[in-house]
Amino acid sequence: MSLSRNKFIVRFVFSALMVMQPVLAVSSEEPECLSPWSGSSDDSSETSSQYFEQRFAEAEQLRQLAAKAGAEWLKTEELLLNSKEQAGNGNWSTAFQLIHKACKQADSALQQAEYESKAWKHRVVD
Amino acid sequence: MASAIKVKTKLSGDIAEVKSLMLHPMETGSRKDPDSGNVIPVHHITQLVFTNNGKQVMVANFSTAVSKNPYFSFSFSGAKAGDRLHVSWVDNLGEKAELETQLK
Amino acid sequence: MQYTKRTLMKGCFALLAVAALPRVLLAAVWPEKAFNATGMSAALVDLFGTDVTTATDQITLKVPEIAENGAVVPVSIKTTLENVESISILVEKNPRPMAATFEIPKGTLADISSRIKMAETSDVTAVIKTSDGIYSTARQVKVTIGGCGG
Amino acid sequence: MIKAIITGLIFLFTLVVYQTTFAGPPEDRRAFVAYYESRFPDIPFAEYANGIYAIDRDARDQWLEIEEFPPYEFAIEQGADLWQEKFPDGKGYSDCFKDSANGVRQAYPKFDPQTGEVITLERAINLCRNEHGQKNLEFGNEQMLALSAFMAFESRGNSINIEVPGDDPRALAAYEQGKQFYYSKRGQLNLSCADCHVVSAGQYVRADHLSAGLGHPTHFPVYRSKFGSMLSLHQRFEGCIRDVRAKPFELQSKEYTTLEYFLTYMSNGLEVNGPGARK
Repeated sequence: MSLSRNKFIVRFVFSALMVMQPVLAVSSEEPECLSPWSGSSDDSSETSSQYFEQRFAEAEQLRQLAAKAGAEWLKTEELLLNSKEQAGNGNWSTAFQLIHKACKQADSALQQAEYESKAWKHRVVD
Repeated sequence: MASAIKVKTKLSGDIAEVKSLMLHPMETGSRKDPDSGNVIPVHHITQLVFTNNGKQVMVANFSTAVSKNPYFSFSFSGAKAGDRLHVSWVDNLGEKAELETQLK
Repeated sequence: MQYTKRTLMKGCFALLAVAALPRVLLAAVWPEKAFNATGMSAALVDLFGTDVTTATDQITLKVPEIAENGAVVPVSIKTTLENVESISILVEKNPRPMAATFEIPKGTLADISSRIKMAETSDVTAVIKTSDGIYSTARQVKVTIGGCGG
Repeated sequence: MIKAIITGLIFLFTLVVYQTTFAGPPEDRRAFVAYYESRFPDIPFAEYANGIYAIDRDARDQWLEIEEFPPYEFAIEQGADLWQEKFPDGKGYSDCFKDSANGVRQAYPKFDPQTGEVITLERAINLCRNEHGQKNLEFGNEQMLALSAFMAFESRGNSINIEVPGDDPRALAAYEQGKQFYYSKRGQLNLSCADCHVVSAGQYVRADHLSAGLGHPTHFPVYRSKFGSMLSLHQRFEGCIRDVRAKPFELQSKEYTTLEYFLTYMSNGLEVNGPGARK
């Protein structure tokens, strides 16, 4: 009895989160793609696809920011392209993993660029 | 058009030092084209022949293990200024090149 | 089978090409069998009829200890042996060990230099045929995986 | 009297502060050279023009063997032929490059006060072509490499002499951008140019020794045995950027151009000895 009720609550919270997803993505400090995909990979492909597009867009945006800062890493774009391909084949779990990787790379590249914008001065030979 | 053979010679007494450089890919036949992924067919100089005033002074037989744009040098005696040194190569596809120069 | 046919055909082309060059009248045949041999011993037998060579310190084989680049390894060979007929370079660990062989007519000095490819760390052997025997000397050349290069 | 002394002191103080906080290009260069001098006391200044072969004795012998008859001679010959060609208007490259008979390589990259841009030799070649109604050559294309190889050859022995006009903030800004690039870590390996070629110069990266940053631009373009073809300095930059696992920039991008400007300025006084041969 209580089990099914718990289940219900979990489901409710989950779907509420799903509905709020776009809002959360904008308002939260950290892009969602920075956390590993915790959803189940046997979700209906419609749900997965929706999440995929969202997280992909986030990661791609980060990548573009890194590129603009002249700090993009070598394989980030390739990871994203591969994730698209995996998603196309319905390999959601791999696709989400790749996005997560690309997202972390782009985020690290941005942090690197920001840190380096000051740090380089201390390395100049004098 | 630039020649596919370059030769430099140096006479000391009657000994001629000959240095040569060939423009050739020297493909081993085991390398893959990075773009297409296809194996690049074997293509290499097989024989490089030097004659001085018509007399053969060197025959070099090459496998694919000679580096790309091959370099080869040797010396021979009985040479004098004005001698005509002739160099030619053929490769496994029947392509060839030749060059004649005067010793000085 | 196909391979043999192809190489045979190429051999023919090469011969034709040699014949077509007016000045090259006496060029010897490219020793195809020795070049295609996949072992040192077979390559030597194909070229000299024997794989027995006499080790000697009368051959100076100059090779680097560590190759800067396996694709371009400078090799120089000279000898104080008399009546040299040919000089050959063999790389034991290459898929086909026979790298090059040079015919030395009378009057030509037994002193050559070239640049060769090496697949991996291996002995490089200089084999010199004189009128009275076959001599050799070998030195190891290390081929490493490069870093960034140049 | 006291006022005069105080004013004098303030002036001196300002000068000292200015000198230390705003070290200009000449100070940068002196410090850069001094660093290598103390790091490798046995290597004479002029030797740095030989890149890694100034440091790596073992590799040097093999390089000298290649230099006996270097494969880049084909590129020089091709470049000489291209140099002789006339544009449809009857003019040639020598009409664009003043004093080209004595070599011009040592003055590039050059700051152009008219446009405020830094012009590399490759860009100058294309500007010349455009001026005479010709299309650009692609950067990294065989003809471009051959032309620049020939021009480097004609400039051999000339001392590199890059100018950063102190009175033009645009020149200083370009120089500073190149300098920042040189010292900034990038890529997944989090390495700057300086990490390898200043801090770790002479040490191993896998089986290779790292070359010194001083003298890097003197010998380009180079014949790379690895590729069996000529390679420009910007293509070499591209390789390094990829090696630290960062996404490379376009050839002749602002990033590479300003980097070349800074780096070549650091090598002022060294001889042009391009084209070179590298593994």
